[in-house]
Amino acid sequence: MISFNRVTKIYQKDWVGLKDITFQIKQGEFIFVCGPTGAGKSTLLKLIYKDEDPTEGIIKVLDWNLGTLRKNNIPQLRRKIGVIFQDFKLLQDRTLEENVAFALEVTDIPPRDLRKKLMETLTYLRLSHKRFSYPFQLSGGEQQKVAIARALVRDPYILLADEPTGNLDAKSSQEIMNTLFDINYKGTTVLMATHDLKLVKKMKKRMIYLEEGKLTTHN
Amino acid sequence: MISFNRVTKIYQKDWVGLKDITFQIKQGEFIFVCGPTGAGKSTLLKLIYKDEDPTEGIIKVLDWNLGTLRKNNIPQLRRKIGVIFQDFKLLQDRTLEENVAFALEVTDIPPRDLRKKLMETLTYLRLSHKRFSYPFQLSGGEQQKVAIARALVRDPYILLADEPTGNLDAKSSQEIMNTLFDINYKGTTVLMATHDLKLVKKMKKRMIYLEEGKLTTHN
Amino acid sequence: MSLQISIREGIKTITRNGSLFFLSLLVVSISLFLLSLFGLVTINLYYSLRILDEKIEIIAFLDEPADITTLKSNILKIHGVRDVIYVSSDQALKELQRELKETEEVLSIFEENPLPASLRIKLDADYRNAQGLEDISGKIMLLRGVKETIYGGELVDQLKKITKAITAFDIGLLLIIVFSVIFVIFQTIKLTIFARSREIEIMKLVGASASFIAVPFAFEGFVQGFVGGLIAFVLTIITYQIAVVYFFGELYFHFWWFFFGDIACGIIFGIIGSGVAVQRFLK
Amino acid sequence: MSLQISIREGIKTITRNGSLFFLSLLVVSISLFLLSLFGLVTINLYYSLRILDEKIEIIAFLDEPADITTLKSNILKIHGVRDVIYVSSDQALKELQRELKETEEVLSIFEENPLPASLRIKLDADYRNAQGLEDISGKIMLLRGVKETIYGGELVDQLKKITKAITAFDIGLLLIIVFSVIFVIFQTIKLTIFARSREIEIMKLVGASASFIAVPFAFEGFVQGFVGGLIAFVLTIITYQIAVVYFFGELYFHFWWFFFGDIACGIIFGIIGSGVAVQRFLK
Ligand SMILES: Nc1ncnc2c1ncn2[C@@H]1O[C@H](COP(=O)(O)OP(=O)(O)OP(=O)(O)O)[C@@H](O)[C@H]1O
Ligand SMILES: Nc1ncnc2c1ncn2[C@@H]1O[C@H](COP(=O)(O)OP(=O)(O)OP(=O)(O)O)[C@@H](O)[C@H]1O
Ligand SMILES: [Mg+2]
Ligand SMILES: [Mg+2]
Repeated sequence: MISFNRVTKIYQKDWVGLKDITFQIKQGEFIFVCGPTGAGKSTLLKLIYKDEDPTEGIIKVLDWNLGTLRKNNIPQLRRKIGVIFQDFKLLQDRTLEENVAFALEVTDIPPRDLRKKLMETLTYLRLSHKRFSYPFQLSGGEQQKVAIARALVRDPYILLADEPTGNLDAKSSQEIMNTLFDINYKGTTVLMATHDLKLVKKMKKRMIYLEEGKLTTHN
Repeated sequence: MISFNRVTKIYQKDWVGLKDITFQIKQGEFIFVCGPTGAGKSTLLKLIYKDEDPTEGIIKVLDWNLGTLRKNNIPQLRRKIGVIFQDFKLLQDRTLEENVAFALEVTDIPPRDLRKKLMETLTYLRLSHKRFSYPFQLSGGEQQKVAIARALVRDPYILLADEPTGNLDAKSSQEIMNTLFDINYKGTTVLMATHDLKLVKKMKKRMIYLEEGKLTTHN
Repeated sequence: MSLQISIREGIKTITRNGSLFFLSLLVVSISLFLLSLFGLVTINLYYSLRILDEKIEIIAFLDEPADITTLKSNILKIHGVRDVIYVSSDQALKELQRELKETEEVLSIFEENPLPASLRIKLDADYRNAQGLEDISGKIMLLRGVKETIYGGELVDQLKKITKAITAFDIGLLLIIVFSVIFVIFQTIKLTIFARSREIEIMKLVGASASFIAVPFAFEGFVQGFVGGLIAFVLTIITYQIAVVYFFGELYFHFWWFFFGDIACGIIFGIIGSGVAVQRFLK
Repeated sequence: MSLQISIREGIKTITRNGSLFFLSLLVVSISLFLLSLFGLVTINLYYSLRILDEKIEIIAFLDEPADITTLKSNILKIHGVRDVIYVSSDQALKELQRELKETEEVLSIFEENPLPASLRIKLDADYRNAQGLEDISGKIMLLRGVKETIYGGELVDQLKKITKAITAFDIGLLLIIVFSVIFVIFQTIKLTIFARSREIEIMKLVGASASFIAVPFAFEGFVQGFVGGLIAFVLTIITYQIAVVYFFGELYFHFWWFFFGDIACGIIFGIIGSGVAVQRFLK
C-alpha cells in the first residue's frame, strides 16, 4: 500500500530531512512514527501526500509511483488520503463546518450524502455546537479537533495523523486514539506521528522510529 | 502583581469564555492553569496581555489597571510580559533569528546587548544551527522552541506559557520545564497553561483549574 | 465539480473577503472609468475631425444666367466629385443672415442682394487635399457658367497634417491608457489573490483540483469586472452629462456601445486577470 | 526607536515581501505616469491657447507718409495697449515671402510692392475680446496717418468661448485623473498592507509600538513613491520624445518640474497611502 525504497530527502542548504529510508506498509496497518523533535516525522508524512518530493528513492502509495505521478493527478491521490496536519492548516475565512465540508466538496459526493456525513462527523467529535465559529474563535484543542474531523470525514484509504493530540487534554486524547483505532479497524491504514513514547509503548503497535532522519528501530 | 476581580469574559453569541474569576498572583510565583479543551485557559492568558478585554470585572497587572490602561500604553505592558503563544505566532517572513530579535528590538535595548542576549538565548535553547531558517522550514517542535525563545529573550517580568510543550518530545519538554523553573527562580512570575495534569501533579505548584470558564479548584 | 458548487463557492469567496473584494472592485471601476472616459474623448475627437474634413469643399460662383442642371451634371461627371449643391443668391443671403444673427442690421444696408449664386461641390475623401482641390477646381473652371472657384488650398494640407498628428497622438495616449488600465487591473487582482495564497495552498493539500480552486476566483473576477464595468459606465454617463451641460452643448455618445463596452471589458479583464493570477499559485 | 533601526526594518520589509512590493510599485509607477502624462498634455494645451490668445492683435495700415514715432507714442497712450510694432512695407513683403516660400514666384509678378506699411498693436489680456478690440480700434482710427484697421471681432469671442470650454474640460479631466490615480495608489498600498495584516497583528502582540510598526511601512511607501515617481518620469520623457519626434515637432516640457513633480507626488502619495493603510490595523 505504501512503500519507501531507499528514500532520502535533503532540504535546502544540505539539511538532511530523511536519509535512506526503506519500509513497507500493508493495507489496514496501524503504524506509529516516532522520534524526537526534528527527526523527520512530518517530512515522512509529507512525502506520502506529495507535499514534498524525495531527493532520491522511490515512493509508492496505493497504486501510484509518486515519482512519475502527473501533476494533474495529485488531487486524486490526496483525496484518498486524510491528513491531520501538525499545524492544523484550517482555512481561516471559513467556519468550522465549512472547513470540514470542504474536504468533502473536493470529491464528487452528492450534496445530500455530504450533509449527512458532515453532521455525523461533527456530532461524533462533539463539534456541532461550534459549527458556525471561525478558527480564530476556537481554542487550540477545538482547532485540532476540526483538523481531525476534516481528515476523517472523507473515510480515507490512508490516514496520516501528525501529532493529533498535542493540544488535547487526556480525556480527549484518549477519545481521539480510540477513534483512530476504530477507523483503522474498519480498514483504513493509519500512520500517526507522535513523540509520546509512553503512549506508543502502551499501544503495542508497529513503530517506525526516526532519529536525525535515519530509521533506527522498525518493528 | 496580577489580580483578577470577578472577571467574566463573554464572547460573541453569548459564548462564555470565563465566568466570575477572582484570584491574585504574587511576584515570583509559578502557577499552572489547567483544564480541559475549551475551558478558558488561553482566554485567561489573553486577558493578562490585553489581547482581549473582559466583559466584566477588574484586572490588574503589574501597576496597571487594564480597564483604564490607555491604548498607547499597551505596548509598554506587553514588553514586560513574555508570551509563548499556543499557536506560536511566528512572523512567517522572518528567519528564526529575526523572530527572536524582534522581541528585543521593540524595547530600547542597545544593539550590542541585543546581539549578546540573542546569541545566549539561541544557544541555550539549541536553536543556533537553524538560525537562518524561516518558520516554514522548521519542524513543529522547532517552531515551538522559537516561540519560547522569543518569550524568554527579554527577561520578562511575567511569563505566560500557553501549552509550551505540546509539540515537544519528552526530553525537550523536560528541558523546557527546567528552563521555566529556572527563570521563575530568578524572579519572573510564570503562568503556564497546560492540560497535562500528570505533569502538574508531579510539580507540586499552585494551580488554577478551569472548567467551562469557571474556576473550580484553586490551591 | 458542478456549476452550482462553483457559483456558491464563488459567492462565498467574495463575501468572505469582503473588504479585499471591495478594494479591488473600486480600483477596477476607476480604471475602467478612465478607459471609458478616454474612449469618449477619442470618439468625439474623431467625429469632430470628420465633420471638419467633410466641410472641405469647392465653392463655384456662377455667372448670372447659367444652365444649372447641365452644369451640375457636368461637374458630377468629374472624377472625385461626390455631390453638388446649388445655393441660390437668396439662399446665400439667408444663410449669411442666420450666421450673423446678431448683426442682422448690417445686411439691411444693402439695397440689393450682393451675393452671387453658387454651387457647393463636395469631394470624395481621397480628394480632400490641396492637390485634389486644385485639380478638380481647375476642371470646374473650364465649364461654362462658372465665374470663379474658391477652396482652401495649402490650408487644407496644413489642416490634414494637424488632424493626423492629433489623431495619432490621441491613439498613442489611448494605447497607453489601455495598457495602463489592463496592467493596473491585473496587478490589483493579483494582489487580492496573493493575499489568499495561504488558503490556496491549504486547498491544494486537501485535494482540491486546479479547477475547483480557480473557478471561484474566476467567478469573483467575473463579478468584479461586471460590477466594475457597471460603475465605470455610470461614472462615464455622469461625466458625459456634466460635459454636455457645462462645456460642449453636444457630444457624441452611444449609450449601448458604452454600456456593453464597459461591462465586456470589465468581465474580460476580470476573468483573465484572476485566471492568470491564480494560475501562479496552482503550479 | 532609532532611525537606523527604522530604515533597516524598512529595507527588510521591502526585501521580505519582494513580489508584493514589486507589484504595487508597478501600479504606482503606471498611475503616476498617467498623471504626469496628462499634466504634460494640460500644460501644452495651456501654452498653445496662450500663444493663440497672444496672437490677437489689431493691425493698422498706414497712409503713405506718416509720422510713425508720434503715431506709436499716441497709440501706446491708449488704455489697454501693451505694445506697438512697426512693420514697413518691405518687411511685410519679406514676411509674406517667408510664409509662402514655395510659391515665391507668385510675388515676383508684382512690379511694385503692393503692401502698405502697418503697425501691429498688441493688447493687454483684458482687452483681447470683441469689445476691447472694437473700442481700441475705434480710438486708433481717429489718429492721423491711419488708413484702416483690421481685427478679429466676433471671431475672437467665439475663440475665447471655445478656449474656455476646452480648458475647463481639460481641468475636469485632470481632476478626474488626479483623483483616480491617488485612489488607485492608495488602494493598492492598502492591499499590500492588508496582505500582511497577520504579521502586524503579531507585532502588536509582541509589544511593538504603533510607530515601530508604522515607520517601516511608511519607509516602504516612501521608496515605492520615489522609485515609482522616477519610473513615471522616465516613461513621461520617453513619451514626450516620441510625441515630439513623430507628431508635434515641438512641445513645452520642463525637465526639472516634471522630475521633481513626479517624485514629490510619488513620495507624498506613498507615505500618506501607507500611513493611512497601516493605521487601520493599528487601532
Ligand atoms: N522546508 C524545509 N526546509 C528546510 N528544512 C526543513 C524543511 N522542513 C523541515 N526541515 C527540517 O527537517 C528536519 C525534519 O523536520 P520534520 O518537520 O520532519 O521534523 P519532525 O520529526 O516532524 O519534528 P517535530 O516533532 O518537531 O514536528 C527539521 O530539522 C527541520 O528543520
Ligand atoms: N474569539 C473568540 N470568539 C468566540 N469564542 C471564542 C473566542 N476565543 C475563544 N472562544 C471560545 O472560548 C472557549 C475558551 O477558549 P480558550 O481558547 O480559552 O480555551 P483553552 O482552555 O485555551 O482550550 P485549549 O486547551 O483547547 O487551548 C472555547 O470554547 C472557545 O471556543
Ligand atoms: Mg512534525
Ligand atoms: Mg488554549
